[in-house]
Amino acid sequence: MATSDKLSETLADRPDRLSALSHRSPLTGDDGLLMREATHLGKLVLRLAETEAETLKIKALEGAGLPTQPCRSSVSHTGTVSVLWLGPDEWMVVSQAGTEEALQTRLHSELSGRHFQLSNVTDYYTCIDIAGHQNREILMNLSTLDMHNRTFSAGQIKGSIFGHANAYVWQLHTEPGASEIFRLIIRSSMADYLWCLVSRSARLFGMPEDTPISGEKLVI
Amino acid sequence: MSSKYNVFNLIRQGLQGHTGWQAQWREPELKSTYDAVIIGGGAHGLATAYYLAKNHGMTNIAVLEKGWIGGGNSGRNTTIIRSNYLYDASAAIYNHALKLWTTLGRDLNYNIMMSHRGVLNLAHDEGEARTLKRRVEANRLNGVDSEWLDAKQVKEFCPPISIDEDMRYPVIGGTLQRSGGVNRHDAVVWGLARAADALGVDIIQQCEVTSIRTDAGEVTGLETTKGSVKTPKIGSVAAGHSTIIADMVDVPLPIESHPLQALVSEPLKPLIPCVVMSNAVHVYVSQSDKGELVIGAGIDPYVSYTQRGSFDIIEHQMASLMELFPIFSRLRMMRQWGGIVDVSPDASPIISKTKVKGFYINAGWGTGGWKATPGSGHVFADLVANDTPNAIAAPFSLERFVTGDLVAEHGAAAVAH
Amino acid sequence: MATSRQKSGLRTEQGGHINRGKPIHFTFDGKAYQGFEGDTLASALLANGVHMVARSFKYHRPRGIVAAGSEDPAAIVQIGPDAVETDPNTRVTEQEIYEGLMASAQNCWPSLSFDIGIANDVLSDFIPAGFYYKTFMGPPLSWMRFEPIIRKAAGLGVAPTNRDPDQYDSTNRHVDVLVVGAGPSGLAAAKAAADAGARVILAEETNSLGGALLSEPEDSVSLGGKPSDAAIEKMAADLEANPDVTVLTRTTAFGYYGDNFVGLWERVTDHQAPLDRGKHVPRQKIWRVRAKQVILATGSLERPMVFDGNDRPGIMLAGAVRTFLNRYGVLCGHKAVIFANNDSAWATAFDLQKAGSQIAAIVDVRRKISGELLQMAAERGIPIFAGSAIVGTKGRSRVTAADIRLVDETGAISPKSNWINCDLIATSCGWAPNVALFSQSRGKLYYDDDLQAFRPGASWQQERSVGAANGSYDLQDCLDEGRKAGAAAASDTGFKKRIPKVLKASHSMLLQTDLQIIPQVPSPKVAKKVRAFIDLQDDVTTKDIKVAIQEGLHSVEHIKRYTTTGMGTDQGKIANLNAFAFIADHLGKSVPDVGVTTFRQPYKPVTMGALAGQHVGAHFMPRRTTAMHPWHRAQRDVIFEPVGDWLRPRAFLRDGEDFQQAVQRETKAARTGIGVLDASTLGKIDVRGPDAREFLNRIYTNAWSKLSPGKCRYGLMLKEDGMVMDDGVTACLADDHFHMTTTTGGAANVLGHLEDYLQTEWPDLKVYLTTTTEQTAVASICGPGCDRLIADLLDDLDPDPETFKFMDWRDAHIQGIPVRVFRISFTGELSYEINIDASYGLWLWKKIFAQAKCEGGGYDITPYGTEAMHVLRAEKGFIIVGQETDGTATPIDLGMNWIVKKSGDFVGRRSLTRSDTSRDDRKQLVGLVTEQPDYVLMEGTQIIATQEEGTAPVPMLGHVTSSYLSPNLERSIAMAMLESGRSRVGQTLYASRKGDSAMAVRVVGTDFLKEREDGNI
Amino acid sequence: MFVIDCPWCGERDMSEFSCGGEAHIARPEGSEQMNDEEWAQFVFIRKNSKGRYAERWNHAAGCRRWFNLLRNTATDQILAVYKMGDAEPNVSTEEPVTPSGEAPIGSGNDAVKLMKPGEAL
Repeated sequence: MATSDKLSETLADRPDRLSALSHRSPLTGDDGLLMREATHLGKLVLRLAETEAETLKIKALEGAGLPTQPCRSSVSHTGTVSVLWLGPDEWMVVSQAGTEEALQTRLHSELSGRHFQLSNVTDYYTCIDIAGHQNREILMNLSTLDMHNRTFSAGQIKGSIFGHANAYVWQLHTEPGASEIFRLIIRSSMADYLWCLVSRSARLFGMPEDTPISGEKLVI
Repeated sequence: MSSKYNVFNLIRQGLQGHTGWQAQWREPELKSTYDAVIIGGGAHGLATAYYLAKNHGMTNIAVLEKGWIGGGNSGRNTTIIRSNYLYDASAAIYNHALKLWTTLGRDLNYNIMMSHRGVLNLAHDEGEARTLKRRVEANRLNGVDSEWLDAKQVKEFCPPISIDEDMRYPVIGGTLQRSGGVNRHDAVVWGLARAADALGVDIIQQCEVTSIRTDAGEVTGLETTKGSVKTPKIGSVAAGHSTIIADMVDVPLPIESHPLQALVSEPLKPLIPCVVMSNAVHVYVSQSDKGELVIGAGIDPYVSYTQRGSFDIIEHQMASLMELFPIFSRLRMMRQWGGIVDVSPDASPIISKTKVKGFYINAGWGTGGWKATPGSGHVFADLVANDTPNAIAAPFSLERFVTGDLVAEHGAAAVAH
Repeated sequence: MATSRQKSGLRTEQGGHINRGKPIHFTFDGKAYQGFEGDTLASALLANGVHMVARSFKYHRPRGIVAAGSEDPAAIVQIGPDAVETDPNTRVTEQEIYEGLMASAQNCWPSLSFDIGIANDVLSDFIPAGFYYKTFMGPPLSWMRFEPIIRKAAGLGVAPTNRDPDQYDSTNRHVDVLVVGAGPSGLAAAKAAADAGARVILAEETNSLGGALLSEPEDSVSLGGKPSDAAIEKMAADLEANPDVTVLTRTTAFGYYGDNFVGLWERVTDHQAPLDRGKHVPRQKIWRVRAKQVILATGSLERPMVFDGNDRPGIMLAGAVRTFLNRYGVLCGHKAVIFANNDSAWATAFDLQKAGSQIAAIVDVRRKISGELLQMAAERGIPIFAGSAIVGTKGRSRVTAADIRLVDETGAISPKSNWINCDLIATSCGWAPNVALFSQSRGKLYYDDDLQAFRPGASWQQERSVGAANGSYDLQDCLDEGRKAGAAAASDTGFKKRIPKVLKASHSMLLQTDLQIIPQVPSPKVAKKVRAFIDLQDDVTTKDIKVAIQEGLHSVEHIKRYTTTGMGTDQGKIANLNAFAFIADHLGKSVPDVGVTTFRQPYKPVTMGALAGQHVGAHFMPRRTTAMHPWHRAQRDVIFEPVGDWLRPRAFLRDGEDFQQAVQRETKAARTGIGVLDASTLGKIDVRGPDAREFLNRIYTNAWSKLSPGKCRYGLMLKEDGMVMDDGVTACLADDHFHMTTTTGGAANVLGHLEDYLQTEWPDLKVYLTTTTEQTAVASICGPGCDRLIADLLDDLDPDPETFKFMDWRDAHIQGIPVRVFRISFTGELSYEINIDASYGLWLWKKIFAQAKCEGGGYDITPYGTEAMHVLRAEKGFIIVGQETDGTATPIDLGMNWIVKKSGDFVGRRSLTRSDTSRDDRKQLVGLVTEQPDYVLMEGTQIIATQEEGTAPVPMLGHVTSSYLSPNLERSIAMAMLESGRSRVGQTLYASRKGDSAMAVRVVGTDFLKEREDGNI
Repeated sequence: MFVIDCPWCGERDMSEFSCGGEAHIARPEGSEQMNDEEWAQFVFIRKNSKGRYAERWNHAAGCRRWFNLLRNTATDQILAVYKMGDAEPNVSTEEPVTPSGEAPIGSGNDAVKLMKPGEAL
């Protein structure tokens, strides 16, 4: 599905492109609590031997290395590309909407000759951003991860189970003093489930509760 | 046997302050020689001994139990009785058991509270319905009572079930085995022990087998924490500990021991009239005569001998229960416990001779052994006595894992409970 | 001595931790009462002189309030205004009152005071332990006849009749130190750990912190120079101010599981009037706590005395009487007799008397009592009966008198009765550390001969028991132990800061000393008339235990099960130790030799709704939907089918159609016009690396070495046992790059299976896998001439079937958007699958319909669902893994020998040649056609050899796996797994039908379209 | 419900992992030469030990890596976590006293463990 950079830029803006949670609107609660979908962020899964990753400098990542320390992420000089550790030989490259095709092409050519895999998962996942000082508490309702700031700090990314859905949670780097943001990276098909579960957990902090889409007729 | 149990003796004893009841079984010393030894004083082991004595005249035999009789899975299961299994071999053994259950109380002169209140197996989608209907059809031709109910009939038979079509797993129908039901597990253990004891069987509690002696590939005896015993025949009926016993004679088993949990609610006035089982949401529930909802939970996926499972299995179990029975939400879980189940690769039991002459194995009942108790004991006694499996036991040999002639009940999506 | 007693009332004029400024109105059994804020239902009822609140389980005997907390055995009632929100079996000692609370008695009919069920009590001589086992075995007294009657009589409360309107939450916490119990030792522990900097949760079962201190008279104890109330308040305030500390009241630690996982159950709103409950606040909440260190400060539980007639309402634990007095300002009686074997109950006597009750007697089984106590009693003019016991009581719904007699060293009692009138008997048989959670943690218990009780011995997990839970009954000891444990626990988790000094208590509380246990008080009655209750809820008497032992049940577990002692909703919290002591005494053994029954989770019953938490109803399990789902939903009448967690359209019904008509129309349309199917749910795995081909060779049954880029191939995957596990089409993208598809339900399994082999068996293979299932949405378009529509849609690819061949794939664009087109078919028709990034899925789907219907389009296009898909593939004889297969079918069984390569290993290969697996009389896949063309066999129907079924067991040859009415073949078709099936082609067999003669069926090949061409159908 | 120390992600709740059964069972090469019994041994027979037991676990919801875990199945105590391909580490643990017996402490079976008189607290 290779295509020119120019084309993909225009594609990203097409109104016909729908994100997994396009039917949901951002929700707000008390004290700046906010939840919204971060739509169409470019997402590539890169698989490469851990030993190679340690020494590799990839220009396309603009200064973001492949973190080899578990559950860590790195950010490019420009702040527009992040590389998330998913496993010892697996990373997710997150970039701005519409840039993934070009990035994929550049990465491909830079890595050629090596044993690697690069898969576009931009639409496989979507992201739910949760900002506001109760966000850790909300996430504790959903997962067994230790969300305390002693053990979960900015830049960390952890895969876990949230309710009954597998997802990653990533604490974004935010400006000092700004509200912490946790980004859930969730499979598109389960996004509505998790969105509603988050909103339910946030109801104690003044957020309206969205309920999962249902009512489909299953019985003849 | 001590004084016969009946209403007249009960009244007579009532007037005497119940001072005349005798011990239900003796506490004999371990003898140095037996014609056969059964390892494991659970219901299957005691049933084996009972039928060995009753049907085969083998009365110089012992049941060795490392703890107290009925303290393993016999005292920990949810007592569901049914025989609506898919394959001929399974239907044969479970239906054999069901027939024995119906008169077992009278046979033992012990009320085992056998209640044929019906077992419902629910279907939540077309695939399940197809599998269950296939079972109903096979059951009918095998002479096993079983019928298909649509959702409305399910609701009529068990009113608290929600057949709301908006559920995540709506009930679209189910099968009913009217002759299925529940009974009282402890009573079965005690009744079998009392009857076996009366026939001369030595039931030795707190007696753990530590090794088995063989000579030229034949069993000659065993060592226990209470001394050594000479015997030419050993039947191992040790459920979760089967591997450990079989290891003593180097017989490898295709068995893994997993924790399985169960729980009961507080006692309540009559609420559900039958046993309800759902594979899709993993719910097995009935109500005991005491009023407790008896609920089977899931199996943990790892080997463990701790009789303790994971809390999240209980949580998931409760969520599943709410899906089927939303009105249970305000009721309370009163007690939870675990057992160690011996799971075989094809979810069917192993009733078999082994490469060691005189060493017989009865194991692999997984999560569903209770319902087979008298059938299991009956055919295993046959095998131990005759050194040849009868027609019912024959398909359950160890050999099948070598030849590939499995009795793959889990493949047929039969709930093993 | 000053008394502050109201003439008739039982509420003291001052004192207690209740808010006298806020009266609360409630009803019990239809009668209106008043209490105060801070009252439990128990204290409020006792303040109104109500002792009898329940009937026992078996004999329906009157039951009163015995304890003041969650250990009360039998004072349970039904709460709630209606059948919807009712809560059965609620302990009155735990339910706090709120305005409008409605409680009622349960397990009685027609009323609490007159209960028909008492007949059981009259007949109790004939229904001893094990009664059921001895009768109802068969005609005429059959169990099935009696069971319904017994079931109605058994059970306690009544379940709600409707869906629970309340919400429940569960949440997770990681802490350094979890402290269970906020009595003096727990508070000291939490404070010390928190001061050291640790993350702490302090969980307290009741509504306030303070524990046993709250049962002391106001201002009688000071801590660090402050009155205890003020000291507790200060500690609570300090803890609350610490952001790393969470203090939870009304929260019970109900289960101690592996690796220091402790379940806490918080009752968030149960104490509030319905109108005061926050709209979004959960009713109850489960806290799933993973603690690095646990401190158990769970206190101790008092044992009651076991004596004839000990079960009447008004016979209470001495400590509870004192708690009701000092914590709630309630006198449990006007005229009390104290019956004890240790010092602690004497404090109850002194406090009661000070508050205005008359103490008719202190009866103590000990002959030697400390001079100090004797003097204090004498000063107060309280009659003392040392070396004596209560040997009988009177009273129906309330105790009215006690028979007090001397007991000599041999246990003989004085012959003359000595009845003393009273309305309250406060008993104490000593205190036992509450070791339930410790035992759940799998620590080892230790029997302490001085305490005559079990104490925590060796810990197994990272746990410490402190204070009364550890057998330390002195206040200063409790404070010291708590502080030390808190500091040590914090230190073990890395917080080594020095902590403040020891808190000094003003004086020791009057505690249990010189305990002298007598397992059962002797009675002047003949043995069979004695009714000394051990378990008050399940009506287990000492006599029942004797019968059990006499009948040969000697293990403590056997006795428990035979008599049901300790098996009620209280799980025998105050009964079990008495039972063990009695068994030991009766068997002539020591208590530790007798052993202990298991302390099972939960510590007390926990609401199932709370355990389920938020994962119920709409949130029960995730429902997965495709990008096209909004379009599907928007159609007027669509039936959906759950496949795994996915929801797929099963059929799109048009006006007036029923399901079957819609399926027939859709199936027909896909072969005569153009059919479109949403195939997005198929699993997709990206496979890349220099060894990708070798990997595919090993995990599929066929060969992959020669598949060239641009081509696809169907593959079958087995498990190591040789049975079919999954199937799908895999496309070669490049020499080292493949796109694998799996079944919808099997996707996760397959990925796990493949990663397992790669990582553990063949780590040398250079292959990477990434799941891409949801990256692409897939529209499958089929039907004769559908290539023209495809051509219209694609910008840059000619789909001409002559050049774009079957099992080819190509990249292309639609309006500039990249797509990948596969020419693969699950219907046998000309068919294309268009893959597009999922965010364009809905657009593509709409685009297909728009294109078909636009001017110049004019295609006869029909969306079809999974049911039509099933019919279409069956017409062509394609299998569905999970429908034709059930984990017992090999590729050979399915007639797919062509896909099993002749040489080279693959997963499952060796199993195919096992002696029974390679037999040719196994069940094999065949086609069936019925004699009556319009008759559709039920899926699951069994095939037999003869038209007459005969009697069971009837030999079965196989079963129908799939069966449909085929609009394209204009008749019914079926697939079946049949014994020696392939050799039976052409044979006529019979499909059994319940209540009807069997239907004749002819065995044919599975490709029905071909069978028709060949004239076989 | 134990905590598993994933070799990469650190301590996580067991619910994130899936168990793959007994470890160190290599898939045999040259299975065509094996007889049915030898093949059955590989496919079906498991040690199922009470006490030390090496098994495979996968951090399914985390880094998706398989690794080995040494656990005492009589107490559920985790003794060691090690990577695929590494040999079973030699860690001592409290084994059951007799083949079928219970570990002296920490066993879920016969849940209430009592100390013997004189046994050190």
